[in-house]
Amino acid sequence: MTADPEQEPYVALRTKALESLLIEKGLLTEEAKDRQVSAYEMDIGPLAGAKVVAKAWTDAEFRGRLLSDAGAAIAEMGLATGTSLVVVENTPDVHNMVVCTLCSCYPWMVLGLPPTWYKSFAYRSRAVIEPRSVLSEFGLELPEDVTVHVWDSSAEQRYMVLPQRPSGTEAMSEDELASLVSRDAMIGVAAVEEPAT
Amino acid sequence: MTADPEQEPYVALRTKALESLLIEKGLLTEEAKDRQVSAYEMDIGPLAGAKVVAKAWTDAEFRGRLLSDAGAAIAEMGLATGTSLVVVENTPDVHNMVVCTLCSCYPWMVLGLPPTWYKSFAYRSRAVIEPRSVLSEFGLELPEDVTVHVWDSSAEQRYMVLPQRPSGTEAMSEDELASLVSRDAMIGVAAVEEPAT
Amino acid sequence: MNGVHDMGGMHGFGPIVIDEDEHLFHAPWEARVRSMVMLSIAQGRFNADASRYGIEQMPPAVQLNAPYFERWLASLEFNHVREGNVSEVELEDRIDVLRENPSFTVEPKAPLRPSNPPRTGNLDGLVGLSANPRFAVGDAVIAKNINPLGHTRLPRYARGKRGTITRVHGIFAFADTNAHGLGLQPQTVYNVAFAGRELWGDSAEMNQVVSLDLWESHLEPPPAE
Amino acid sequence: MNGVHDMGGMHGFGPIVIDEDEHLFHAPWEARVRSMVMLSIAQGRFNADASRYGIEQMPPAVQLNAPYFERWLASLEFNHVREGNVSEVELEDRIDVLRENPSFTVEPKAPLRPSNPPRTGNLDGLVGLSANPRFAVGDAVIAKNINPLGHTRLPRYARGKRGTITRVHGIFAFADTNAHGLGLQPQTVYNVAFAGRELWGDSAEMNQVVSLDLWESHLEPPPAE
Repeated sequence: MTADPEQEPYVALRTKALESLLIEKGLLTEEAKDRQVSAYEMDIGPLAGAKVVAKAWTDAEFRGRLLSDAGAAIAEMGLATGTSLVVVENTPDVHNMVVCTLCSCYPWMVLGLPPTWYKSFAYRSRAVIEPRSVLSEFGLELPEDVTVHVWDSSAEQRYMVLPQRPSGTEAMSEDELASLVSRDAMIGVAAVEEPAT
Repeated sequence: MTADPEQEPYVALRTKALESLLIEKGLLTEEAKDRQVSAYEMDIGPLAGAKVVAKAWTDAEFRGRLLSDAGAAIAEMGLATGTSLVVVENTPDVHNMVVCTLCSCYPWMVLGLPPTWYKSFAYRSRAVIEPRSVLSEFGLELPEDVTVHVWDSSAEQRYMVLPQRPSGTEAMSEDELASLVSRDAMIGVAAVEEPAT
Repeated sequence: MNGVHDMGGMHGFGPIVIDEDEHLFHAPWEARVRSMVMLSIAQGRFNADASRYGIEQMPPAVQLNAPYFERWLASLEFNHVREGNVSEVELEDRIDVLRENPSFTVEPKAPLRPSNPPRTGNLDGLVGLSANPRFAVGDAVIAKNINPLGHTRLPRYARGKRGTITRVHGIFAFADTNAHGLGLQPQTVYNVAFAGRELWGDSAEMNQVVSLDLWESHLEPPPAE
Repeated sequence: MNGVHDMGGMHGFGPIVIDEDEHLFHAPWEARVRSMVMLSIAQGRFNADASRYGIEQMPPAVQLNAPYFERWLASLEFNHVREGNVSEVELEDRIDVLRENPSFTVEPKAPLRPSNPPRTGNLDGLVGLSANPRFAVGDAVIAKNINPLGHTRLPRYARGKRGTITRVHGIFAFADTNAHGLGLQPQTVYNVAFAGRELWGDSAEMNQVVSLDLWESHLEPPPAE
């Protein structure tokens, strides 16, 4: 019955010990814990954000509402944004990108859980001092006259980038457009590519 | 012949490997290396600084020369200061203390090798932002109206503190006075105590 | 606090490593830690600001070596100990018990013990719209040079720097006090845009702007000219 | 570089630990590392500024976890590799050899190979007295807001801050360039005193002054008022 203690990493033991104490003391239930895991892991993903982007590309009035009050605009679509969401729009003159230098705040209500690189010390430290250098590591080279606007998520606002709609997509449906929009484009470290013809 | 590899810490192996390569390539000799170790380890200690302090306490003209050009004044005593030494004087109004926040620069030519705490991250980080708090951990509580002047050794200058001469030492010889002066007092984290009578 | 977590503008952390095949969680304990943190905050055991502070107070060398969810775990332990829910001795003892007997289980209790008082979180955030904000869009402001020992959301790289108000977000609880049980101190949060050259001098890249969301307590008008 | 070595004003490193019974060296390899560094600098293999930079370029988490002389060792390896005196592969191979055969020895060569060109050190420092310093004792100056990727002796906590010239030290080689083989750029070094409140705002302790020794390139006159 006794497992090899070498098999259990110390962090896993610490986790179990705390869990065990919180349950014993009436501060946690097993079921609530499991429900929480599945909700975050499974239910939210960047597709929510991609649908918002596609709608903004095809509906100018929605885009206007989205940029002035993202929470209300997204609620129209039946999606909930738990906290203050702000959508910032890329233009030919301004490229936006999102970071959280102090921890790893992320617009999970539209993009799901953050990728590991977003939480990395390299991204957190560099995005605000050398954003172009960071973008070029993602393969995105911007002209010098394009302003790079970095949004450091230091309060309760969470930022999502509305990328530029690529040309050659005029005939596409909202669903087709949504399929073009990557998570990275909505963080602001990628552009949405023109679809291959 | 083969030692247990577990016995040799990796840093010691790295040290030997580099040494071995530098000797093989004609960049280092065994003898020079050993000479250097003994010189630093054995020859210099805070007594040199203490003698300088005692002389400054008993010879006002020397003190003046010491404060305006420490290197020249100390050379009079037959001691060499390899680089630019600056001596700063404690008064009833100003208490001086020395740190190097960027590395661990230290007035080794008068005080020998630095104590471990001087090189610690705690001392390096805190001395410039909360010097009074640091001093109180050393047992030195200064009145609020005394200015604490911290010297962060960021260039080639090395700083030594000339502590205040305690009362009750009027009859002491220079040698007796020197024996009262601690290394910590010359770094500026201690006062020179009145001798017990 | 001026901690290593405040890493905006730091050098030396290397290139961005992008792992396309990554998993959200690398081991089951990571997902469980995340759940416990989210549940603890939802239940008012501690708030999101205290959760961040719990990471910040890790010793710097430990913090920089701990993977992401290990930092969350350290904060979770810190905050439940800080709130008196568990003690460090209990944690150590339970680790020993589980190491000896991995199948050790405890009886859940129902109903759960309420948090008393509940620690209001910033995640529930928006207290209301700002009645009388001190600054308006377009105003020049200076981010104060503060260096508190406790939690703050004003990063070092912006302190003392001049920016422009670009958005007035409304009123929120003040993270800097709320992390320490020192009150919600609700106040206006603003988005402040700083020019790259203001932040980084000649080292700034071309045409760079960095925006931060700062509380009114973080800001002051520039000196009269 | 804005590295973790630049720790003036950081929080979180804990109390000062004073060990009265300490030894200068905790193991023989520490003394040997120190000797190799001092000899390498004396021989012009690299200079003291490059030696400091060698520590700064260690990855932050490694740097903060490495004891003092391990940081020196890392810098020693870095600089001998940087100067082409040894390669990383040679180092790894020699470690393997010594692990297998601890009594492995090599034949010393005489005379020693000269350093070509010798890397002039700041330890020999004083180039001469200043002919025409830009600033005089009593002048107000601003420490520039620089954020170079390379070595600098202007710490982050003083950048952008206003101080007063208190001493004119004379002309020295410029560490910021000299660490990178970019020339001695001899120039005046000044002692600049900063008020605690200028550096730390309201968080400053009572009656606090911090002095730094800064090169003329680090300083500029305050803006006209």
